[in-house]
Amino acid sequence: MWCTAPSSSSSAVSRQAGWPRSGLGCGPGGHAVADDAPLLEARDIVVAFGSFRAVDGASLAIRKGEIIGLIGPNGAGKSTFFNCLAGERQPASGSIMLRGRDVTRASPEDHALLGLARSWQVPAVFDDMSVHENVMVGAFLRHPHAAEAAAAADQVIDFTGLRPVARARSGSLGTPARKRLEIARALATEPEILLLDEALAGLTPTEVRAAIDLVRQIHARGITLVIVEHVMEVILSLAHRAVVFNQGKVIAQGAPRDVVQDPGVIEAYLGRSLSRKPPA
Amino acid sequence: QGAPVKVGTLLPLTGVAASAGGSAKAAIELAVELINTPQPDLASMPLMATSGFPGLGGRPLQVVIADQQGSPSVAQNQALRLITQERVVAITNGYQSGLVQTASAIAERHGIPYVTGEAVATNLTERGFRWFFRTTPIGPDIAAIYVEFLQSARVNGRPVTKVAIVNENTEYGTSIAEVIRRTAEARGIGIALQIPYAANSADVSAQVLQLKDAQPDVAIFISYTSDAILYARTMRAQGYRPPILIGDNSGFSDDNFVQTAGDIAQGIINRSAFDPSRPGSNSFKVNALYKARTGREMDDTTARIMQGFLVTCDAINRAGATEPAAIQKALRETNLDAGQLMIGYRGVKFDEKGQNSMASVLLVQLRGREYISVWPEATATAPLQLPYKGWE
Amino acid sequence: MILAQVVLNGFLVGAVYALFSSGLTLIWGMMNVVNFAHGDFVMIAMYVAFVAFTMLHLGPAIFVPLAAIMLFLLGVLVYYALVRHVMRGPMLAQILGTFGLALVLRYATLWVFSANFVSLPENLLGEVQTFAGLRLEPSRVAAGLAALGLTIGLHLLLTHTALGSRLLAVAEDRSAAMLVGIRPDPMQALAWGLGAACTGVAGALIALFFYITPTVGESLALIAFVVVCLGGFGSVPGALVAGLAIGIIESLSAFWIGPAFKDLVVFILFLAVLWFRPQGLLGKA
Amino acid sequence: MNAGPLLAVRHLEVRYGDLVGVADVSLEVRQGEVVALLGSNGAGKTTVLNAIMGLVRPAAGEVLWAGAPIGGLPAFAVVGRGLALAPEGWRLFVNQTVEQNLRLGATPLRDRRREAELLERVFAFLPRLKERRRQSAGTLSGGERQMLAVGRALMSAPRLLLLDEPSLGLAPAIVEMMYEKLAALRGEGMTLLIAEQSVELALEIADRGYVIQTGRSVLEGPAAELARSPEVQRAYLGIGGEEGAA
Amino acid sequence: MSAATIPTAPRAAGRWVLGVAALAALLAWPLLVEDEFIQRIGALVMLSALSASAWNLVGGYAGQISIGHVLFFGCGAYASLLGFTWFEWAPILGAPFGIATSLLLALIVGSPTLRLKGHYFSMATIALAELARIVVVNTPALGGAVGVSGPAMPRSVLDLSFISPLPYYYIFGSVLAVLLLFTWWMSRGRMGFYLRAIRGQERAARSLGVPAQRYKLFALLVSAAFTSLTGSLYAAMLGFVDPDSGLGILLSVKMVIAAALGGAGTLFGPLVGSAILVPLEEMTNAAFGGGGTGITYVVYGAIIVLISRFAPGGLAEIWTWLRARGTRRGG
Ligand SMILES: Nc1ncnc2c1ncn2[C@@H]1O[C@H](COP(=O)(O)OP(=O)(O)OP(=O)(O)O)[C@@H](O)[C@H]1O
Ligand SMILES: Nc1ncnc2c1ncn2[C@@H]1O[C@H](COP(=O)(O)OP(=O)(O)OP(=O)(O)O)[C@@H](O)[C@H]1O
Ligand SMILES: [Mg+2]
Ligand SMILES: [Mg+2]
Repeated sequence: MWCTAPSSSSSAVSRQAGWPRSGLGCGPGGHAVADDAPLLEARDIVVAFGSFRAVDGASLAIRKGEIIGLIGPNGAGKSTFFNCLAGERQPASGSIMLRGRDVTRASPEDHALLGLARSWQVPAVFDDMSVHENVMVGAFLRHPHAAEAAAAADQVIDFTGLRPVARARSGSLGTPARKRLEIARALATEPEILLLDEALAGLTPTEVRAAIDLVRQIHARGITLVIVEHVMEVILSLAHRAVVFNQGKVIAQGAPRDVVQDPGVIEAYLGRSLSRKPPA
Repeated sequence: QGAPVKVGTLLPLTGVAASAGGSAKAAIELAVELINTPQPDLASMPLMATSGFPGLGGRPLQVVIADQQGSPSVAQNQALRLITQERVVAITNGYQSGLVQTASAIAERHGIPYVTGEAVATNLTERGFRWFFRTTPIGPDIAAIYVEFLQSARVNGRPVTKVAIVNENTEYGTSIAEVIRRTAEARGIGIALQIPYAANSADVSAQVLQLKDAQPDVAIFISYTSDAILYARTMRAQGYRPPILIGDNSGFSDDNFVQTAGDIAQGIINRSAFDPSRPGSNSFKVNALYKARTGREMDDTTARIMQGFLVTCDAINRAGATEPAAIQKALRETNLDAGQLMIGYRGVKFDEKGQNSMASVLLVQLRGREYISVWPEATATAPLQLPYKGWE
Repeated sequence: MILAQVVLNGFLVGAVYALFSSGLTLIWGMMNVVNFAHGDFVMIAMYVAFVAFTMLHLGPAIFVPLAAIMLFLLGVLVYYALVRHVMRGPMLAQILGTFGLALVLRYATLWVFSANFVSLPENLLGEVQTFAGLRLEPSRVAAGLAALGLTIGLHLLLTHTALGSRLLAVAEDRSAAMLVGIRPDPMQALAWGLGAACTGVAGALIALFFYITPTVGESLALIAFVVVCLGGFGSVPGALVAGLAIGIIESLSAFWIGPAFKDLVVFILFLAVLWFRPQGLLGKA
Repeated sequence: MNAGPLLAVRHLEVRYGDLVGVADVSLEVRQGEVVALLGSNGAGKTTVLNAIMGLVRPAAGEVLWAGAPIGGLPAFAVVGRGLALAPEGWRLFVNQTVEQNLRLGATPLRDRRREAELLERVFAFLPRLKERRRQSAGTLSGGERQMLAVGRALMSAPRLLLLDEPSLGLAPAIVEMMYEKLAALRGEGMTLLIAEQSVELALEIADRGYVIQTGRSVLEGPAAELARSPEVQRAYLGIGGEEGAA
Repeated sequence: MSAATIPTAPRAAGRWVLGVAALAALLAWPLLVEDEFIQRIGALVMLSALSASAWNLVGGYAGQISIGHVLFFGCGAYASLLGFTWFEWAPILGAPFGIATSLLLALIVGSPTLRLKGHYFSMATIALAELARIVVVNTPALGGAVGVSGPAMPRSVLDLSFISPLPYYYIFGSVLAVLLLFTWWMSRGRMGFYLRAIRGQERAARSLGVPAQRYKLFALLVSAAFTSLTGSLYAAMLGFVDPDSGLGILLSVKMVIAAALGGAGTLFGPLVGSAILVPLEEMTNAAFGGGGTGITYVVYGAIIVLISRFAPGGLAEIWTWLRARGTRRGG
């Protein structure tokens, strides 16, 4: 069903005609929708800080092979929701199923073991280790031996284009490079599902384009993705389905191109500019 | 003349016992001076009339003082250093029993005489060591005098029935408390209350209140200096005075205690072997010399340390040689009588285990800033005054 | 009656604990620096009081502020000479540096004053008072009041003033503080000075009823660390609450269970609290 | 002062140990201008801004503020002269509240009374911060942190405001609003130097721009010209030459 | 960056030569020095390096600053000497029991305390060690405050009671070699990476599937075992332990100091730190201790202060710096 999403809004696609391979939508991951049971499913998640409900009954089902774009205004609760999905935070109520298992109260390391990896919005790299070593920490999850882990890390580093800085101390990296490293590190755990929290922020449009390619390649490896991103281009060109958060609730979801036309979404999130700019 | 004869002395010059170590160091240095220069005034004591060691052709004495830092391991290191680097002919003292134990083990292995003047743990002379000697009275001697005193003492005209012991719970306090309890119970005096406490407390008021609550006839404190001072102050603050207050030796005989808390602990009874209050006695003269040197009274611990050192020197002199075996032999043959000592022992004569069989103790009482011997009556300089006055 | 006295004594001792912990928690909270020399700062302050009293014949009204000033200067000096550089390194460097400093202070004092015990007259602030059968030492009451005053003062300073906010800002992120125009070194020196000055007040007041010797800080320091941790690192009110709690618990357990076990009780309770509140009583999660 | 530029950076070089962060960058910012600093990842934008602010020491080259050298001055001194930076990575005081963070931003002000007024202005500028004023900064969402970083820099009422990727992590609507308000600030006489990854946006608001590449200045000019420059389009906008011309 | 392109072969060879030379020196020097006191200091350096290296696993690599490691040291020391007191065993035969007790204790106390962060963990470990000390002081069966002694007179070689310090030096040295080999092996493998990751960013590490708690506990277990063994060796050499010398905080602090001085979290840091601290301590004591003025510790403390002032990262920092300079010159 979601495979048809990108093509349904062909007008938007044409605006980006110059960009390579955009609007392709359904990547090779599309093969994986064999069974209908969601890979990861969150039901009625609530997270409260005192009286303030950062996440207020949000639900989301992610099927294998999907790329979900999670958008919403600042402070809508996206990262908090993410943290619940990754086992970092336990919701006050609601449940989370990963591959049919209830992981609502499972630890982050169990999530990782079950094939869920994530990046952090506020980068959390191991400053005192080199980039390569950072990635190795991730690789050790599936390759207990140092030599194999190093080899696996090398592959990921090449794949993510971190080769030039592989030996650098990761504490010396700038924010965008750290985010890239976060992706690499998460990939090295060989996840089935990858949660990216603004991992592509801080890139120039050209770099965003390259990063989109990277994400596509990740997807092509059969990895399901959930991405939070404020750069609409990323959502539009990558996501099969956009989910809009506002004040802790899902206010809209559907094909990205439809969602961005939604007046509620425009009002809450996009502002006038996107709607004002007429499609070329 | 000739090259000086080196004797090693281990003392706690840093750490919590540094204050005692400092006093002892001054006494040892005094002893060296007394031996190396003629002291006609003290002629009744060996080596005093002459200079240096006459038995060794007048060679002077040199002491090498080492700091054991309150650590058994350092004590051992320093003993080894004294033996192998300083080439001392004998080692004396050591202070805490545990440290004496480890340091003397090194001396034993290297075949060097070790003489302690103050460590009281009974087991030290039970180890079958051949090079180890001890001049001080030990637990049973101490317990005996307390118990005899308690048997004869009267509170409001009736015999003492209720005794409380407050002891710090390291080796010194535990072992003394234990031996007093055993001896007392063997002689039919029950210990009504025993309060072990951790040394160097920030606050001791709970102990004092417990005593105040229990109202014993006699309170016996076994403490180091810091706690002794706090007890005196806290008892005053809490307005508590037992009819008889005994402060066992260590902390209470320390001149630091007398100087800082003596005024509020008048009449406290202490166990001592050193009574400098009788003019003309060796103790009196040595104390005067010590006071001239340091400005402080010599306390019992310091005096026992000094006596142990002097006994060692006497043995070296009698050995007529610096070979360890000769000194060991001379030590075994030691036979000093009371008049040859600077302290109130009946004499110095080692039994087969190396323990001085002539060591003895007496009781003294604080008057002003001086301890006066009051018991047994035969050797007392002044009559006992009861009840305990404290701060009045 | 005795029990009331036990609790009262515990309360006053607890106040003293709080008093000599306030400086430690301040330095700890504002610099994230472990001051292993804290006990020795207390000791130095006690000697300042001692020297001021016996040699200069100054009363408590003068020597307490004098100790505060002297210790302030010591704190500033230590900051510029040592801590500033040590903070470049890992936390272990602070342990190393302040442990070395502790030895230097302790034994330099021993060098100058010898290991002998000294003390101030016990009635400098007047005689023991009896209220409703309870005995009160004026010097301990003074220490208790000072603890309360300092705690409230420091807490207000840290939470309700721009200066406090700046002090905390430097502690959190030195270069970010520079970025908003704060000169970090004077601020941190001030934090050390203030922490040391509190310690100075504490030491001078404790000298009124405690003995003084170069190693006295050692036995006090451990309690200070426990108080600060139990209260929550950096929390000044936490130190007060924890100090009082420890004082009373110690006193009661010493009375009931026996003084040899009072530390046992305190440490067990301490670990129990950490089990349920890993950030201390009033610490931030 | 009206003669020379407000800020001039000449042949700036910054080293991180053995690594060269910035090799040779020169730029000028005149009073009342908005200048964009462009460059790809790791080009050295952040390093230039940090060097201007005194967070890192230049190894060579000059930084002149109103004609006086400020290169190598510590950051607090630079801030005292009327510059402020919303840094990369935000550098918030995460244990203090939003309001305390903002008030800390006002430290360089001589006149304390203006603090309240500026606080209101920032709250008006970024209303979300007002909602969250009592919350500790460490619990803010990513976008809220960005707002706070910008707000804190504004609190010192600087003459020159340096922004390091201010749109990072902000929702589109907020970005738009912020840029509008920045334009307004400029109207009030504030000068702006913006390092921005959203090249389009930056060139929209800027008067002039500089492009740096691997630590060297490579291009400069009026914003509109840069936007049309094929090099910029290819390198940063990812737009093919022919499309840019269209 | 340019460093990476320098061919590594000559450097690696150089490192081997250097390593073999260092090893030879370590083995040979005590034989060349006749002075027993110096030899004994050598043995004590090894002993200190052993405990500091064991501590380093938890405190350095895993970044959990334990100041209660004396707890494990005490287990070893007490097990050895209690074995003798109760059953007349040679002290070293008590070592396995000390290790077993330490492991048990580490397991029991590890899981709750390792949850704690930073200073809270440090304080909790101090509290635990103090608890143990107080319990021992008040338990006559464990020697109480008096302590327990080993055999007064050596009965067989097993008593490890030697007059010369040399055997101690080599025994301690070989155990240290085993520990360092383990550390080296560990630091290069998964465990080393995981521990460093935990030390850096525990949250992030966990999200990468690092079972932080389990690894910290494992590091604690290994560390406790070796610390306990050190305690047993110490007791065998000294023949005496009491609550202060076997369970006192100062000992914990010394482990931390030795590791920090040389460079915590580095392989040889604790050895280097011990090689400086122990002789420094003994030499200053030998030189000034008898004076009774406390100058010993003024000098000792001042040197520690100076090192922390000029090399806060430990002497390893200076080493790295020198090497960086060397390669820059060479390159
Ligand atoms: N401890 C807390 N107390 C109060 N509010 C909190 C706390 N932690 C988070 N919040 C609030 O919860 C809201 C949700 O934050 P979250 O990080 O999930 O937002 P987000 O959708 O990821 O936003 P962004 O796009 O800016 O990253 C924010 O407004 C934040 O300020
Ligand atoms: N602290 C540091 N230590 C070592 N190298 C550093 C450090 N900070 C930056 N660098 C290096 O300096 C160069 C310039 O980095 P800088 O962060 O200034 O770039 P930038 O243009 O801001 O890029 P970004 O888009 O990533 O923010 C990069 O090669 C970077 O790796
Ligand atoms: Mg977020
Ligand atoms: Mg940057």
